Amino acid sequence: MDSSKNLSAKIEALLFIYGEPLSLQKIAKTLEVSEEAVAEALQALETTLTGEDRGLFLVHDQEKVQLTTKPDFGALLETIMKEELRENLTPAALETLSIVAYAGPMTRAEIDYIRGVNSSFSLRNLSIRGLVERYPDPKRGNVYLYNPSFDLLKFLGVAKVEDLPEFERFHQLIEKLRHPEEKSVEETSKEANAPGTQ
Amino acid sequence: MDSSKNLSAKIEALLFIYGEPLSLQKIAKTLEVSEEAVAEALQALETTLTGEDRGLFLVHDQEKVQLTTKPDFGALLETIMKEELRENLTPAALETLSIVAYAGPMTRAEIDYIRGVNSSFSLRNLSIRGLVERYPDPKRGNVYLYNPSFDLLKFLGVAKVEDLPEFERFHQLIEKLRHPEEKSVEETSKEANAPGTQ
Amino acid sequence: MTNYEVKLQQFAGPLGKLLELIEAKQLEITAISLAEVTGDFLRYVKSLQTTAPSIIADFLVVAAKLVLIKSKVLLPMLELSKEEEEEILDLESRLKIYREFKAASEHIKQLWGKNWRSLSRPFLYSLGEHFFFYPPEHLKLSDLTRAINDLAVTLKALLPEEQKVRIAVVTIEQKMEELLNRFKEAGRQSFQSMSGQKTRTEVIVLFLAILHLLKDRVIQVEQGSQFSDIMIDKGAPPATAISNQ
Repeated sequence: MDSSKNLSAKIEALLFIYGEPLSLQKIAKTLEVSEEAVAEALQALETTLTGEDRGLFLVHDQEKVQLTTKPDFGALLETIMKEELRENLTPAALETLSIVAYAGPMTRAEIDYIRGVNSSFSLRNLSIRGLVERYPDPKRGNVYLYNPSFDLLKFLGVAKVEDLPEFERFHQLIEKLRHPEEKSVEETSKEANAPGTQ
Repeated sequence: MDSSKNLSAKIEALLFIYGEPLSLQKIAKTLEVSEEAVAEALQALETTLTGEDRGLFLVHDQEKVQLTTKPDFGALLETIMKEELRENLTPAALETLSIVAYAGPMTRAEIDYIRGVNSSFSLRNLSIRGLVERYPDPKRGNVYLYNPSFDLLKFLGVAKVEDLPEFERFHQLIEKLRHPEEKSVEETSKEANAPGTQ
Repeated sequence: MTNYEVKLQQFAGPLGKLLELIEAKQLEITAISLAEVTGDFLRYVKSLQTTAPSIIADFLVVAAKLVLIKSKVLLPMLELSKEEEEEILDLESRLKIYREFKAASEHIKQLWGKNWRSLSRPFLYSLGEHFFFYPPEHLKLSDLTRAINDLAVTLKALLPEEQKVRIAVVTIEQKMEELLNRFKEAGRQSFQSMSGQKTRTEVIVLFLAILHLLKDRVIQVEQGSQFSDIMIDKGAPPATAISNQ
């Protein structure tokens, strides 16, 4: 099953997900094949991509390769950006933004918990528009904290978050809901011996 | 040059750039073509992607479509990209998720009826994890409908809910539940012999 | 999700438990087999009472229906209203639907464990982390305040709902307690005479109470032959005790 065709498919999937340029050496190591095999499969992939019905393209220099859109479609990104950015915020994005503004810095998990829905897309959207900023949590690796951006506050005409209308009230409310696990210690201990618990 | 092949190519490029699920309507608007043309080109794209040398895949529901990697490479890419490990599903979550996957869109009351138990915690949990999506029922204010999310389809490695094992059977079961007056002959005769019926 | 809520996720629901009991005895889903597992189900509900009071309400609803079914099987002379007959059938057909979906969840479980997964690119991935400032044209400070206020209203509305469930549970428990106390005072009683004029709910709770007291050996019961009236005594040595099968 590990034919050269299959290797081309694997490389396409890998480049699709990775996004950034990737060295042949690293591809070979990751997929546990020789660099020659990778070079060959890339050649085959490049040929397939020239097909009229394909929208993707391989960009490469001597050692690295990246999957992008065909140069003909370069204007598409701009078109989409303009369309997306012209639109108003969706209710989900606005809700997420208000939580970050009134209670940031906050992790995505905390925002998800308060909203009761997953917020990844909203947060990415708000980040791209420069409305929120994120930085790695110094206490935990791999976790980001979200804050309202300085540009946003300036745009709204407030100097700092504390100047948001009714800041204290809403800030307190969100804070109260923030660390749910600590509140339920007593209840949890009661549950500890529940039957049917696996 | 604006052949249908070229439209497939453009759509592939657009989905590649956008990343998130995109509605057919929005694709049509962005590329300035009819929705029928988009549907046709998507069908062609889906067929091309089944090729052995292709690493990509289309996931879709009734109105949206997303470009992803083929499910075959899941384990491989998960390790490379250091994706969050998938958490196990609790019995309650699995039960709720299955009902939504096979029978969504559904209200919480319908899910509660089948499970015989209040499902709000489970639905909230699944919603936070992004495995189900909720949206207000257009026919009734204040009532939410729950649907399987694109993330769920991707996790399960299926292109669409219809590809779930025995989808037709379970789907019809739900339809029968919603319209009980059209009971099958077999069921009626079975019930006639049930004790306690006079 | 609090740890408490997470724990609750580990419980099978009442229908799941009921199906488990029936399948353990390799029975079909019929009124007779439901009656047969009623005792086991009630024992399970009782064990939940001390450990997970907030989920017991759902179990009690099913328990009440089971007791109704069991009463009918033990006392065929018990007249059931049309509504009650329908309730019995309803439990049977719901259990059948539940069993079907159990099969569906097996499919999902398998796919979930398969490491078979599609991955996608983040929204506008090619932009990387280089963002600009594109505020929505009409965004105002009041939009943010309105959004957080709407959220606050929703969050507050969620709190009383949880409390309501607990109150309902307490009510049912109290009712049982009352009946139990009445039993302790009275001497020999006939189930038929006690249940004669009662509403459906009262009969159910009564039966539930009898089973509980029987199990705790507070009372003894006696039934001459199958389907005849049940006599209840306080504390006497066992004659032909009905086991809550």
